[in-house]
Amino acid sequence: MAQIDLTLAPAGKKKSKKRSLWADAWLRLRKNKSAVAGMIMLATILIVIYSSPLYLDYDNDVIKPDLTQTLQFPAEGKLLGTDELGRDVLARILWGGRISIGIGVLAMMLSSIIGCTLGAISGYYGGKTDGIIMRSLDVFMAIPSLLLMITLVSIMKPTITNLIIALAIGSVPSVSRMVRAQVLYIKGQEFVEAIRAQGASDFRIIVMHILPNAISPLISQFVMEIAGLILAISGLSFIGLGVQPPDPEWGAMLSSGREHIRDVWHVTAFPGIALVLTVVALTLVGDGLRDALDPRMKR
Amino acid sequence: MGRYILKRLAQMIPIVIGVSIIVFLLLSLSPGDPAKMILGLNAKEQELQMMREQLGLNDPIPVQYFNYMKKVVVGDFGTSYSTKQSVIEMIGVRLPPTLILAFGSLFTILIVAIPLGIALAVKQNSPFDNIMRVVSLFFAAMPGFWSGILMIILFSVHLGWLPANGFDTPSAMIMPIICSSIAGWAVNSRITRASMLDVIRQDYIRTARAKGLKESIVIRKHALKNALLPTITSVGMAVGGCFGGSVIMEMLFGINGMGKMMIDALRQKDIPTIMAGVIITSVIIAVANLLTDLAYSFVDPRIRSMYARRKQRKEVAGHGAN
Amino acid sequence: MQKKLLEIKDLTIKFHTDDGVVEAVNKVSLTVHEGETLGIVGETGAGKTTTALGIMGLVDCPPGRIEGGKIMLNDQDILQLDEDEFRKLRGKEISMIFQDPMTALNPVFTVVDQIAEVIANHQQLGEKEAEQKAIEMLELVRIPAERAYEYPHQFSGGMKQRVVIAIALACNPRLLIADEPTTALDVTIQAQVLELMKDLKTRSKTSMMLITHDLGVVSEICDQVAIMYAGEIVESGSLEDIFENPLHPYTNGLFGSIPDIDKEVEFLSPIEGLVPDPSDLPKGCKFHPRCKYAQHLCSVEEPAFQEYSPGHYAKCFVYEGKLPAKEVKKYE
Amino acid sequence: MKRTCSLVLSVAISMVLLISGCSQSTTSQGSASNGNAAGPKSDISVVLTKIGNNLDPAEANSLDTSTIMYHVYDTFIKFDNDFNIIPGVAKEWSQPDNRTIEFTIGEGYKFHNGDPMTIEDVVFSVERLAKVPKKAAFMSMIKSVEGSGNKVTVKLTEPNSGAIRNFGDVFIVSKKYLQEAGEKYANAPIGTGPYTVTEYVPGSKVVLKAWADYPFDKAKIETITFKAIEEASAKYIAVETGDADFAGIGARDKSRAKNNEKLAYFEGPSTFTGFVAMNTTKAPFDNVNIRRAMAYAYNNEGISAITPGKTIIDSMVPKMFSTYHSSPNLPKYDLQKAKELLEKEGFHAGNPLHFTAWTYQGNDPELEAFQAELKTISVEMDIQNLEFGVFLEKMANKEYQLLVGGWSDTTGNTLSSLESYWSGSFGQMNITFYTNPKVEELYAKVKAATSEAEMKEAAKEIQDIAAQDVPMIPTATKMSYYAMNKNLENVHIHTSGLVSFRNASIK
Repeated sequence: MAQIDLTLAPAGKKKSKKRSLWADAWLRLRKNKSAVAGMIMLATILIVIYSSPLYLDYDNDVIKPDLTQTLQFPAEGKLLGTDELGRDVLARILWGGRISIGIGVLAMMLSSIIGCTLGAISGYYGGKTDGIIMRSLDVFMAIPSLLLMITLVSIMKPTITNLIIALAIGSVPSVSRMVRAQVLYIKGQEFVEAIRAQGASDFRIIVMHILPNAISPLISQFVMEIAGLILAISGLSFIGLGVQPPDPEWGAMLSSGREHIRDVWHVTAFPGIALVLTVVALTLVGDGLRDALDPRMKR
Repeated sequence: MGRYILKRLAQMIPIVIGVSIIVFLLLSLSPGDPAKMILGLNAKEQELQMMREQLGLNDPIPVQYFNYMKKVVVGDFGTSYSTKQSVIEMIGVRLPPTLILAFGSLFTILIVAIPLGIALAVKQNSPFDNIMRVVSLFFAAMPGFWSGILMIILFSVHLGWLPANGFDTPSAMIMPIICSSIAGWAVNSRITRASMLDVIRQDYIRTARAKGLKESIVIRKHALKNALLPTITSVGMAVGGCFGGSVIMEMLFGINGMGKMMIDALRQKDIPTIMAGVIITSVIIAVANLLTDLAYSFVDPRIRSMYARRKQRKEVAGHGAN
Repeated sequence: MQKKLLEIKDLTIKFHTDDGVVEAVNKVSLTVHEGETLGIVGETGAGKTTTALGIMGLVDCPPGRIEGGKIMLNDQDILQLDEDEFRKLRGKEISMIFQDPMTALNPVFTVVDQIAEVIANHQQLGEKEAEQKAIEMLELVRIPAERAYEYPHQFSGGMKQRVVIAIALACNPRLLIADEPTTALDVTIQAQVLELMKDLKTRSKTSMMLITHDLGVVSEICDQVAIMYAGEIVESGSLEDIFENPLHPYTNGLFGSIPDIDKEVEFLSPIEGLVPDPSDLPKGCKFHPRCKYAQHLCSVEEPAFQEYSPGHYAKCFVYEGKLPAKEVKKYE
Repeated sequence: MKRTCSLVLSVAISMVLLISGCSQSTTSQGSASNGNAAGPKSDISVVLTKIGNNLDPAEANSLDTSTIMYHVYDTFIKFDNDFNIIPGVAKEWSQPDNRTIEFTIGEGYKFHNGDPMTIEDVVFSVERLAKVPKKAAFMSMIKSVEGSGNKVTVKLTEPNSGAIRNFGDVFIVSKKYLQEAGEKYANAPIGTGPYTVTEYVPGSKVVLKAWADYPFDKAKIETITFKAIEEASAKYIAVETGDADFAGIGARDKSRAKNNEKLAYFEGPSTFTGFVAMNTTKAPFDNVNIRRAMAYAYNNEGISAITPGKTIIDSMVPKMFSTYHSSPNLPKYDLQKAKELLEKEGFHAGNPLHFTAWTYQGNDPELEAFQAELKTISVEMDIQNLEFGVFLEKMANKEYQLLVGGWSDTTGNTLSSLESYWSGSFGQMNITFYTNPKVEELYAKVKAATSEAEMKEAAKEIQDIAAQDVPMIPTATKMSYYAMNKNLENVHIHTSGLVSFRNASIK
């Protein structure tokens, strides 16, 4: 492909003059078939899940047990069957998705805010500041993130807020490191020198010039990290430290169904499928974004 | 290189101390009275007082921490509150299964993911490549415990080939190791494939081809060594993942390992056990990271010489900051 | 007349990409005689490198494909060879020096290894002997033997390029393709490297194909020159022919865009417009959108590659007599 | 494995039970039936839920450890399947007055190291418990223990009709060996039983071997390997695939085990008692009407149906005990009545009752079902999942409002069942901190009772009062299910939950 790039180079240059980075990325993303598939999957999942309050009533459809209808196989009316309390598995999957994805996204947002701040400060100022921040993060990195999350959740109470905090803390070190590496790279570029020469403040340089440039290649990482966090939540739920009942959450549903898997497979199978599809969709979109936004890191 | 290793080992000390401070602080500040844990609820206030005194729980937290670390330094991790056993003995029993599980997974990741990634890169865009890419996408998305449940149903219940529980025989080890490495296979074969494709497009591969080398030599000798670098990083990171993931695998397969011990200890606020578990895990991970870096420098001479010149570089960096 | 070493006839290379078919090389014909140096000149993207890779049999496939033509090396069409036979030519009969020395060497092997490899590959030598020879090669390119066991990242750009040259010349190839060997180097080092190449070439009587966009380099080393534009040869001839009497408007444009200290010119006159998108080449003469002399005919029909004077060819309607014989001004 | 063990113990056991969804205590169905011989095999593998980290029977914190130790040690006395006392090392026992128990110790017992068992060892086996915090409640009953000849005389601190049952849980240890071994004892125990411990991997495995020099009838099974599996379904899979020869299994696998020709199957009731406990010292459950409203709102029938094998109960005293009494006072599921009671106390849709329920296990579908039930009468119940240690501590500190749990009785001691309402057992059995002077009086009566009828009468009255005041709502007990290799014979499954392979053999 090297020679193609060579041949195309002038044409490419021409294009990039005409369009912004984002428009360009969007074009590249649209051309990527698997990314498009991922976007369609993700959009479908999100629309179906987030519109669920329109046709589902939390109290009646999601958490209300019907003890006469426990562990029913999929049938008309209950498309994916019922769980051990006779609740509609489909309704719980839809509502549970809001929780699984919601926690994943919020935790990622929190950790990217913290991670960007730490990473940017660390990368921009370097020296002792960098040393202190990085060594402290090393401490958190030294504990496997799942173990760290388990420890945090079991010390705090497993409320949704605490879950988000624990997941965010678990992923801050790796996010900060990624941001720091990007900031270091961009800091070394000439335009930053140029801006500094114009007398811009450090804060302005970081916020207005470095971070926007640093973030675009990281966006795909963030998207993939959400997938990882959703898996982590399900893992926590599996050992009983995740989302607490009666709220449905995919991992918790899946693990509560495993007792019955020899008799009723659907209680475990369907939440698992929902989880896998969501993670696959996020991965595809993340992959596509990486290729689209960051040709430099393109593999 | 020897000096570098020593330096890295020395750098581990503050990290481990940091880990111990954080966990100790978290545990000390969270609710729950260890004296009650030990004596049971029918203990009298006087007995509780005595026990608190004995455990040093009445001391300020920094003093408690210092006293604890004093013992740890000489290898005494204390006695578990809940099992009354010496923590180091408990870990002695539980560490081997976890190590076998974690490093067994790591090993299978290496022997599966790297050859698979290379094969996929060489046969880029073939039906084999396309199918495997989709399959690996789904494998990477499956929570380990879910695939574990499915495997138990298939291999233990329906086929009766493998035991569904335990970790004491080689056949019992198969499923836990595979389950905790499936995602790793998928992720790392993708990384190997991607970096292989990246490397194959590099100029030096063209140089190697221009030398008239056989394609197999070009791939094995010139491409692979370079392509392994991202894989080494990712596999290195997977060490932590394998340790974390072993918690869930141990719960699912009923393995008497560190992860299960930690969960039990956390549920019962068994501070000595939790502390020892976290400290030992972090040391193992730090050592694994060091080994990863050494493997990296073994493969990449640029990194190797960077270590040699590290001090010099640091000075330069210091100037830059001023 | 010298013996023809390499003769390319109507070589066509296309890339089939998602964005469409890219005609990178279109019916290119070239001849390199023994002991002679041919310079191929053109802007970036003209298809020079692709032509070279075509000769080396290293066009990435997919997406690239050689769709037609012949490449005769010593009267043997090497495109007909199977991969294994072709492989044996590479590095031994034909060698190539790549554009960017920074990336052309494998970062994880010592330089001596990388030279010895090609020697061991083509000559039945043991490891030790190959290494010995490699060190000799290094000394030949003026790198001290004690640096042989260092890694590429410990070398400067110029030294790396010398290593690449050593690799290319290690097996005394009949034909050396040098793809912009000095572009990536500092100007002072450029001269050293060129000098070295010239020197080695005369010593080993190797023929050379020098790809460059630098007319100065061409004038220094080349015997024959071919001008490439948008995948085609638009003009070819001896160094003298091209430099003294350029025919094609594009060639003229090229000369117009370099400063000449002998003349006082107030402004350089670069060629207007941009190199066309190779996936969407213009019809007729590929150069017509940028050509000052273009007429309607130029956008409809493709001119033929015609001999103007012995050995001096050009591809322009002006010389076919199909256009009103408007004189193409030299060095405008 | 007594009922009077601290709550930590009881709840710890039931936690295992609930988490694994498996049964531990069971009945006395006796031994396996016949099947065709599959060649001589005298090694078996037995699946338990947990293997402890400590093999000292006094420290042992689970029934599973007791099952293992049952083969290594002997106890003072044992129980038959109806909780009647039968001889252990004590061949005879008597109570000359209501503060004295006299045991006559049998002869010929030897420890595994060859030392003969002496009366000193027997006395020491009781005395050493003074140092064991878990035995504090038991030791508080005992004033002194003396041995002379083949008699051990125990003096009680106060009259206590149930005290003797606690000796079913006193294992005979070698004084000399224990003092020599010190801390190591916990991992290398020596007893007078027919099996010796040959391998012990804390937390996962114990291997017992038949002791060649056992002075009485030697065991037929050569080695017994106990291994731990927590997951109920995995236990059954282990037996089904032949990895193990015996396991307690979950209700879900009941019919599979029944229909499997290679397996023998047993089921029977257990002493497990599930409950909803309400803190009577804290609002809103200091109000009896609210407690009764909760009892009315608890759809015991429906909720118990969620977990197969559960049967509803109506008293904290297990049905198999002679003192069991079904009180008419206990509220039966009636949402209307619950609503009325709540409205009487000023709680309605406009001012909903709001409180927190505690559990220490992951997902508890039964609690969720109760939560949903309450929602229909506008009661907001939050569920909080607490770490076990915190759970216990908050409970002991009376910081909770409502919790769900369960315990198993293993010694057939009526007293401990009734302790749930007695002030002397605050924070142990009486986790609701309920007091009622009348109950105190009646409890003392039961304790000092000399005749069965006297005891029954008082116990009945307590249960009637308790059903009226409902500090605890008795919810359900569960069946125990076992699957085993059909060639395994004469396994004794005690009601106490102990499983004995002492007489077992392979056909």
